[in-house]
Amino acid sequence: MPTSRLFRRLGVLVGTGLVSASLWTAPVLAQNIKPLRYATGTDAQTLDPQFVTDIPTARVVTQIHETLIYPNSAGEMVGVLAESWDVSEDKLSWTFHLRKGIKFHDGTPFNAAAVKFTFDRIMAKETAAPRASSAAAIDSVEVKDEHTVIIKTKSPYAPLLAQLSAYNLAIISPSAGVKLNNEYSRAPAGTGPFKLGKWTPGEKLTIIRNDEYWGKKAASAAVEFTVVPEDSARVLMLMSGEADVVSNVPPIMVNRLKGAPGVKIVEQTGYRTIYVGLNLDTKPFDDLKVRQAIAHAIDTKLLLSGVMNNIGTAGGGLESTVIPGSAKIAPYPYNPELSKKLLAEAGYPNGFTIDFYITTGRYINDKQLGEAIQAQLAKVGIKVNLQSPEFGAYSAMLRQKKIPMFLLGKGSPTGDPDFTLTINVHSEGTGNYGNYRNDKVDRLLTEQRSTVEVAKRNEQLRQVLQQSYDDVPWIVLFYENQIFGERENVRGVEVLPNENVLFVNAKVE
Amino acid sequence: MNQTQSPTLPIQEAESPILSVRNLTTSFRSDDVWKPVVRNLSFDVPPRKTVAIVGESGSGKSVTSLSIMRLLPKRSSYIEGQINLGGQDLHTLSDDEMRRVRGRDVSMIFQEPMTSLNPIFPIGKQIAEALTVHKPLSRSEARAEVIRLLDKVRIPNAASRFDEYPHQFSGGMRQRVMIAMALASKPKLLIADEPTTALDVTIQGQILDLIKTLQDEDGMSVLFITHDMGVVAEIADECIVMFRGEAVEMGPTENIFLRGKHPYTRALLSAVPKLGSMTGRSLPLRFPIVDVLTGDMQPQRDVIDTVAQTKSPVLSVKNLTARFDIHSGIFSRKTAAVHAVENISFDLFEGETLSIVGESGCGKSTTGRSVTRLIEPVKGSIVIDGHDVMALNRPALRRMRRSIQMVFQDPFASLNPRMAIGTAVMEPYLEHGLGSRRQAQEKAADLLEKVGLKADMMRRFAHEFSGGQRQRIAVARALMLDPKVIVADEAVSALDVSIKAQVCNLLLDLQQSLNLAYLFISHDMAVVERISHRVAVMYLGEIVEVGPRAAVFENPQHPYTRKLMSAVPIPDPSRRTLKRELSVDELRSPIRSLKYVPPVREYREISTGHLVLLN
Amino acid sequence: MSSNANLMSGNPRPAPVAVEEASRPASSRIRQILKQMRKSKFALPGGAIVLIFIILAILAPWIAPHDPYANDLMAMLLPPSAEHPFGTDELGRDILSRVLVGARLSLVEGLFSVSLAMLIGVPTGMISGYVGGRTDTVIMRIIDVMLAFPGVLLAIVIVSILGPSLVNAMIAVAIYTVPIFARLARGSTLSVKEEPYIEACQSAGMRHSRILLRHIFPNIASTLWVMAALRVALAILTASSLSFLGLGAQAPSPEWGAMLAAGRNYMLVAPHVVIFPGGAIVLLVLGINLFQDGLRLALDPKMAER
Amino acid sequence: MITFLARRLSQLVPVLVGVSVIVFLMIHLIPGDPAVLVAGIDATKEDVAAVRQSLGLDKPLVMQYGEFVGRVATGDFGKSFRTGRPVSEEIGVRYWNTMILGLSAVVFGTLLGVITGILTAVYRNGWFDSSILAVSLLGISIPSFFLGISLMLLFSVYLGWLPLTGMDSWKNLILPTLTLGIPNAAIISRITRSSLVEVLNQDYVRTARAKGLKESVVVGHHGVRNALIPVVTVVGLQMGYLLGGAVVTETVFAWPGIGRLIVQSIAARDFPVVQASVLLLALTFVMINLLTDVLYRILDPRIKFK
Repeated sequence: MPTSRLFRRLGVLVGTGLVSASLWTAPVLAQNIKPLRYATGTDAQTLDPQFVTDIPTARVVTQIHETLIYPNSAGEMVGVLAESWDVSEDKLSWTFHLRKGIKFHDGTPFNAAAVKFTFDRIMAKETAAPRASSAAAIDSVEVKDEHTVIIKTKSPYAPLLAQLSAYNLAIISPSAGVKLNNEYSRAPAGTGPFKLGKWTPGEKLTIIRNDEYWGKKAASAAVEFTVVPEDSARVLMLMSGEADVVSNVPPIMVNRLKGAPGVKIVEQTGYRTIYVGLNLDTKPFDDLKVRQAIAHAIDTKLLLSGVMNNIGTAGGGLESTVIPGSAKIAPYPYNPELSKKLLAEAGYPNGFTIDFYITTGRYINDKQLGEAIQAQLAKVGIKVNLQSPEFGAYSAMLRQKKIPMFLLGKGSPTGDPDFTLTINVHSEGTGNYGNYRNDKVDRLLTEQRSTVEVAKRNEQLRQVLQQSYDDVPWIVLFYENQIFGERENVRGVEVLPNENVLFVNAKVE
Repeated sequence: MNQTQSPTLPIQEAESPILSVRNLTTSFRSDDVWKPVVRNLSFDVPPRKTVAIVGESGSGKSVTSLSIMRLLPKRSSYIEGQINLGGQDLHTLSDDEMRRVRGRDVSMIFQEPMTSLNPIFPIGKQIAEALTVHKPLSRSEARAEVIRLLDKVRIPNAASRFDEYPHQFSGGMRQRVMIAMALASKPKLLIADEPTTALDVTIQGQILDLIKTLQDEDGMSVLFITHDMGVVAEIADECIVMFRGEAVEMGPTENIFLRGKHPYTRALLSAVPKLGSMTGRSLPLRFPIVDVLTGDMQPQRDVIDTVAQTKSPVLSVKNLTARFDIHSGIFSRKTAAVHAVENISFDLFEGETLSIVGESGCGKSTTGRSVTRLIEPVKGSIVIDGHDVMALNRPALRRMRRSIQMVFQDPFASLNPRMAIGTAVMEPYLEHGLGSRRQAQEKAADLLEKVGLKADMMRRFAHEFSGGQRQRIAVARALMLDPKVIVADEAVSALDVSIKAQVCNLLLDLQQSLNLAYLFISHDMAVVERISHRVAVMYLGEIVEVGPRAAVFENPQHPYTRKLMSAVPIPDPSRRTLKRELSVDELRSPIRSLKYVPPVREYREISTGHLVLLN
Repeated sequence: MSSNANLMSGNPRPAPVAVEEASRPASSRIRQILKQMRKSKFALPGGAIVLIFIILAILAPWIAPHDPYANDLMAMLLPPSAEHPFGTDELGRDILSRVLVGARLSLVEGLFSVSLAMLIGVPTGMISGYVGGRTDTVIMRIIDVMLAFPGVLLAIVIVSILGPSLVNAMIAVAIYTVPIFARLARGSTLSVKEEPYIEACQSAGMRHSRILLRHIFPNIASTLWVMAALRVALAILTASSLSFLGLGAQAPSPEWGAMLAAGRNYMLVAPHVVIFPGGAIVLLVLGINLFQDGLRLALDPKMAER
Repeated sequence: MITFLARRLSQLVPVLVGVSVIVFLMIHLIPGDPAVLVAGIDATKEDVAAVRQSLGLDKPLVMQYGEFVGRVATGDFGKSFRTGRPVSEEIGVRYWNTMILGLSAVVFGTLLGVITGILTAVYRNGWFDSSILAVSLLGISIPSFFLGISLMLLFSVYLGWLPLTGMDSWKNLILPTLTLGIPNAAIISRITRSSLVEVLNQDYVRTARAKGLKESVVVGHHGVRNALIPVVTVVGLQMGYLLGGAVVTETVFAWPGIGRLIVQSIAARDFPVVQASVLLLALTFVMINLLTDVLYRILDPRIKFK
C-alpha cells in the first residue's frame, strides 16, 4: 500500500529530525550488565542539581552528585565531600576542609575552586536557578587553599550545615558546570558513586557505577530508573519480577505485597507532613473556637488506620517527629461532642458550609483523605464542598492566600526545621497560605536562626511548633511514610526520611 | 404450478426458439410475505428476432429479464417455472453453471449506462474481463479483441480509448461500451433492459440503429424491455404487453398496434403521443383516455383558443444570458464558463403554452430557472406581469414570485416528504399573507378537487401518493398563489405514458379555465406537439428555431430541429424498416474559455412568428 | 386511473406490487420507525437497556440501598456480599448505590453535551450550507481549525481553562462535538438544498428562515438524530474518560469514570471496584449503541458512520 | 496533481495559523503561573520572579506570541519550561512513540475491520453478520481506560503473557494496540460493511455478474475495490483521532507518547511544549487528511486533481 510507505517516509522525516537528538547517551554503557531495576512514578526533569525542584528528580541527581555534608541515618550531619569544618567566633564564617584526591566524572579535580564555582553559580542571577534562595544565607565563598574553603554568612546562621546538605547545593564540576540545566544534563559531572549512563527522557534513565569513586564503590554496576506512572503497574512489575525496587507503593497494596512470595516492603517514616490548612483571614476560621472545633472533628487516628492502612505516623506538630529536634506533640483527640460545643459557642450551632480544596494524586490517597474528612466534618454539621483543581491552578490559588481550607503536604529537603518553618509558619512566609500571624512565633523563628547552640535552638523550635499547634492554623493529619517494594533478593537500598533513596549499596543477590 | 391462462405466442414451426419461458412466476419477499411480481408468464424468443416486453412501471418487465438472468437477490426473491435457453432449463442449473451461461449464451445491457460500468476500472479492462472469463486469452489477444468490439459498436478511435475510464465517456458512448461488452462472447440472446431510456432522443436513435445493425451482423435474438411504444414499434418483431405482473397480450408487433384487443393495450396505445399526429391543427389537443377495464374511449372536450395575443405579453424575455463559472488552479480562479443560456429572447402571452424543447444540456432548464431568478442571469431583461424582474430587491422578488410558479420534473422529490400535503399546498398562500388559515384551507381543498384529488387527502404525506398524484399536488400548490405563468420544467417527463396523458390533459383543462400561460420545458417532442401553441428549439444555449407549433413541426427549417424530429421513434410498426442514418456524434459542450465572444446571431422569419437562426 | 388488480380471472394471488394511484392509509411515523427498527435484531434490547438505566437513574435515590456518599472507613474494599451486592469502595461506600446514582450523571453527561453541541453546531452548519459563498468558507475554516485540534486533547485544554468539574467536562465535550454536528448539518443541508421541493419553496417566494426551519430541518433531522444517538454514547465515554484523567467529575461524585479512576489503584486487591462501574458504562453505552444501530436502519440507512 | 497539492497545502496555512493562535490564547487562559510550578510551590517570591523573567513570561502576551511565531518560523520551538530541554527534543521521541502506537493500532484496526467488514457484507443478515455486529458494537462501547485495564488484568496479571507497561519490546505494543485498535476495527468494520453492501447493490456489480464473473471476482475485484474508497477516508480520520485520543491509552499503559506529554505539560504549564505538540499534532492531522484525499483521488479516477 502506498499509505504505509508514505507514512513511513513521513515518520522517518520527522523521526530523524527529532529522535536522534533525543537519545541522551553520555559514556558508553557496557553491554551485558544486568542493572538493578527501579520503577518510579515520575521521570527526572533535569540532572543539574541547581535546577531540581522535586523529589523524583532529586532521587536521580543525588546518585550522581554529592554535597559537602549529608545527614546520616540518625539525622546527624556528617561530612561527605567536606572532611571537617569549624566556625569562627563571630559565627559568620565557616571553614571547610575538603576531602582530597577526588575527581569529578569528567576528570576535573574536586577542590575548593569547584565549591566556590558551585555556590557562585547558584547565586548568580543569570543562572536563574529556581532555588537560588537555598543559598540565600551565604554572603560569599572564598578559596583559602586547594582544599580549604571559607563560607561567609550575612548573619549568624544556625541551620547552615543542614542547608549545605540540600540537593540544590550539590557540588558540580566547574568544567561541566559552565553549561546550565538542560545542557549540563547531557553530561552531568558530579562526584557521586554513579555516573549517567543513558537517558531517554520520559522513559528510562540508567546510571552506571563510577569506578573511580573515592569511597566505597557502588555495589551494582548499574541502576536503571524506569518511569511507570501507574501505581498498580509498578506493583505488578515488582510481583512479576520485572522490577527489583519500586517506589510509592499504595498503602492498600501493602498487605497484599506482604503476603506475596519473593517480595518485601520497606517502610520509612518521612519528613512530609500532611495537614489541613485553615485560612485565618476568612470567616469562620478567624475564630479560634471554630478552628479547634474542626481539629476535634477530624478523626486522624481513623484516617491513618482506615484510609492510610496505618502507613504513616501520628503526630500533632507541623514538623515530622523524625526530624532532629522536632517536638513530640500529640494530635488533637477526636471528640465530636466537644467540637459541636465549640461550634455552638462560636455562634455556629448548626455548622456552616465551606469549600475544601484538595489535591488529587499528589500525596498518598489525598483524594480519599479529603472525602473522608468531608464525611467526618458532616457529622458535626459542617457541610464541605470538595474542590480539586488541578495542581497548577491549585498552587496559583494557594499563593494568593485566599483559599479558606485546604489539604496539603509539606516536606523538608534538609531535615532542618528552619527552612520549612520560615516558609510555612512565619507571617511573611511564601508557604503560609492560611495567613497565620503570631508575633511570638515570628520572633522565635528569627532568633533560632542565629542560635548555634543546638539545645537552645531546639527549645525555640519546640515553642514555635507548640504555639502554632495551640493556635490551630492547621490540623496535622499524620506524617507520610514512604513505602518501597523490593524483591526479596535486593539488599542495601537506603530509603531516607527526606524521601531520598540511595542506591550506592544496593544490589541484587 | 397453475395451468397457464396467459396468451402465448404461436409456436414457431421452422426453428425452435432461442429462449422459451413457461409459467414464470417471480415473487419478492416484503415484510415476511412473498408477493408475486411476475405471474405465469410464458413466451418464446425466436432466433434472430427481437421480442419486446412493454409495460409501465411496476408491470414486472424488468423483473422478468432479471429472472431469466437469475440476477435477482436470492434471499428476497424466488422464481418458479421453466426458462429454457438453447435447450437447457436455466432454472435447474447450479449457480456455477448459470454463471457460465451468463455473458456467454445470454448477455444483458441495462438502463443506466452511467452506473452500469465500474467507475474505477478502464473500460477496456472491463470488456476484456467479459472475454477472458469465458475463454482463455492472452493479454494482447484480449486487447485486440476488445478494440475490435469497440470498433464494431462504432466507438471512434477505439484503440486510444481502451484505457479510459467510464466517466470520460458520454452516456451514449457508455451504452456502446456496454453493448460491446455484452457482445463479447457472441451470445445467442441479448437482453436489453430499457437501454435507451436514459439517453437523449438523438442518441437513442443511434443506439437503436446500432442494436438493429449488430443483430443483423451477428444473427442474435434480442429481448427488448421498454416502456416506450415508439421504440417497440421501431425495433420489435413481436411484442408482449405487461400489466401488473402479467402478460395481457402478445403477438407480432403490427397486430398489437393495429388490432390490440385488450383494453389495457388500447389504453396504452391511445395515450402514447405520436409525433406528426397533429398535422393540420393549430390548437393543442387533449389526449384520448381509454378506460383500462372496458377499453371505452372517454369523450374529450374541445379545446378553445385561450391565447390573448392582442394584450401585452405576460412574460417577456430579452437577451437573457446565464453562465456558470468554472474555477480551477491553486487559487480557484475563474478559468472558463458554461454558457448555459446565450442571448435568448421570447414572449409568452396569457393563455398560451410556449414549449422549449432540446436535449440535455441545451439550457432549457436554466432558462426556466433564470426567468424566476432562481438562478441569477448574467444579463438580459425579464418582465413578468409588468414587473422588471432583474431590478427587484429581495422582498419585491418574493412578491413577484406570486405571478410565476414552477412545477418540476421529479414528482417524488418536489414535495417535502416530512410535510402533510395540505400544509404544503397552503404554505405559499399563508407565507405571502394572502388570507387566513381557514381561507387557505378552503382554497387548497378547492384546488385539490380541481386537479382531480380529494380534499380529505390533505392530511396525508407525499409518500402515500403515486407519482401522478404528486404531480397533481405540485400543480395545485403552484396554483395557490393565482399565478399568471407556470413554468413546467419537464413536468410530465418522469410519468408513465397513461399518467402523462392525464396530467397533460389536466394542464390543458387548467389553461382553459384559468387562462394560464405555460412555459413548458420538455425534451419530449411528441408531448410538446400535442399541447403547445408555440415552440422554441434550443441547442447549445441558443434558440435555433421558434414559431407557432404547426409551423415548426410541419416545416422545420433548422438542421438541428430536423435532426431532433427524425430521431423521435414513431409508434407505427409500418415504419420499422426505416433507418435514420444518424451519424455517431454527441452534443457539443457549451463550456467556453473566458475570452470567448458569442457571435452576433441573426434570425430569418420563415412565416409569421416562425424564426430560424441563421449561420 | 381506476385500479383493477386482476385481469386474469382465477388467479389466487393477491395484487402484486404497489400500483399507480394507490394510496395507503396514513400510518403514524413513530409506528413506521418502530417497525423499521425491528429489522435490527439489537435495537429493542438496546432500547430496553437504555430504558432500564433511565428508570434506575430516576429512582436511584429511592432504590439505592445505602447512602452513596456515606463512608465507613472500617468497611473498606469489601467484596460483594448480601449487604453490599457490588461490594464497597476505598472509603467503604456502597458501590451499588454509587453506580445507581452515577447513572444519572452519565445520562446527563451524554444528553447535555450532545444537546449543547447540536444547539450550536446544527444552526451553524445549516446556515453555512444554505447561504454558501463567503459565509460558508469562513465557517468551514473555523470548523477545520477546530477539527484539526487533536480530539480529546481539545477537551482537555478546555477543561484546564475552565477548571475540572463535571459541568466543564460536559461543556468541553460539547465544544469538541460542535464541528461534527456543524459539518453533518452542512453536508445534509447542501444535499437537501438541491432537492426540487426546496427549489419549489424558493420559487413560491418563501422566506429563507421558513425554508430552513420547516423544510430543510425536518429533512435533515433523521440524520442528525442518528448522529446524536451515536454521539451521546461517545460523549458518555469521553466525559468519563475526562473524569478518569481527573479532569471531569470531582470527588466524591459517583461518576463512573471517576469511580474507575479512584478504583484503579485497588484493582489488584479488589477488582470489583473497577468491574462494576466499568461494566455499568459498557452496558449503558452498549445499550445506546444498539439502539442507535436500529435507529440508523429506520431513519437513515445510508448515513456514513463515523 | 501538483496544483491540487499546492492548493491544498496553501489552504493548510490559515488552519495552522488559526490553531497556533487558539493554542496560544487557550494555554494562557489556563489559570496558574508557570513560574510557580517551575520554582516549586513553596519557592520564595524572589525565586519565582527570577524564573518568570528567565522564561520570558514577564513580557506582554502579544510580544510573547510574536516571539513564538518568530521562533517557529526559524524552526525553533523554544525550550521547555520544565526541563529546559529544547522542545523539539522533548516532543521528538514522544511524537514518534505515539506515531508507532497510532500506526500499529490503525494497521491492526484496518486489517481486522476490513476483513470482518467484507465477510459481514458478503454474508449479510446471517448469524455471522449479527455476531460481528454485536461484537463491534461492544467494541465501540467500552471506554478505552476500562478496556486497557481489563486487558492488563487478563493478559498481564492473570495470564502473565505480556508485559504491563513500558516499551522495551514489541510485546509492549500488543496491549495498547489492542486497546486503541479494537474500537477502531469496529468502526472500520461497519464502514466497510455498509460501503460494500452499497457497492454490491450498484448497477455495475450487476453488470459484472451478468458478464458471468465468478462471485469471488465480483466481490473481490469489483466490490471491494470500490468499497474501500470511502474506507480510506475513514481510516485517515481514525488515524487522526487515534493520535489525539491516545492520551488515555498512553496513561493506562504508561506509554511515553505525546498525548500524555501534553497532559503533563498542561499540568506543569509548560507552554512551549504544549504549543509545539498541539501544533505538531494538528499538522499531522491535516497532513493525514491531505494524504487520504490524495489516496482517495488515486483510487477513484472520477475525481480529477483540479
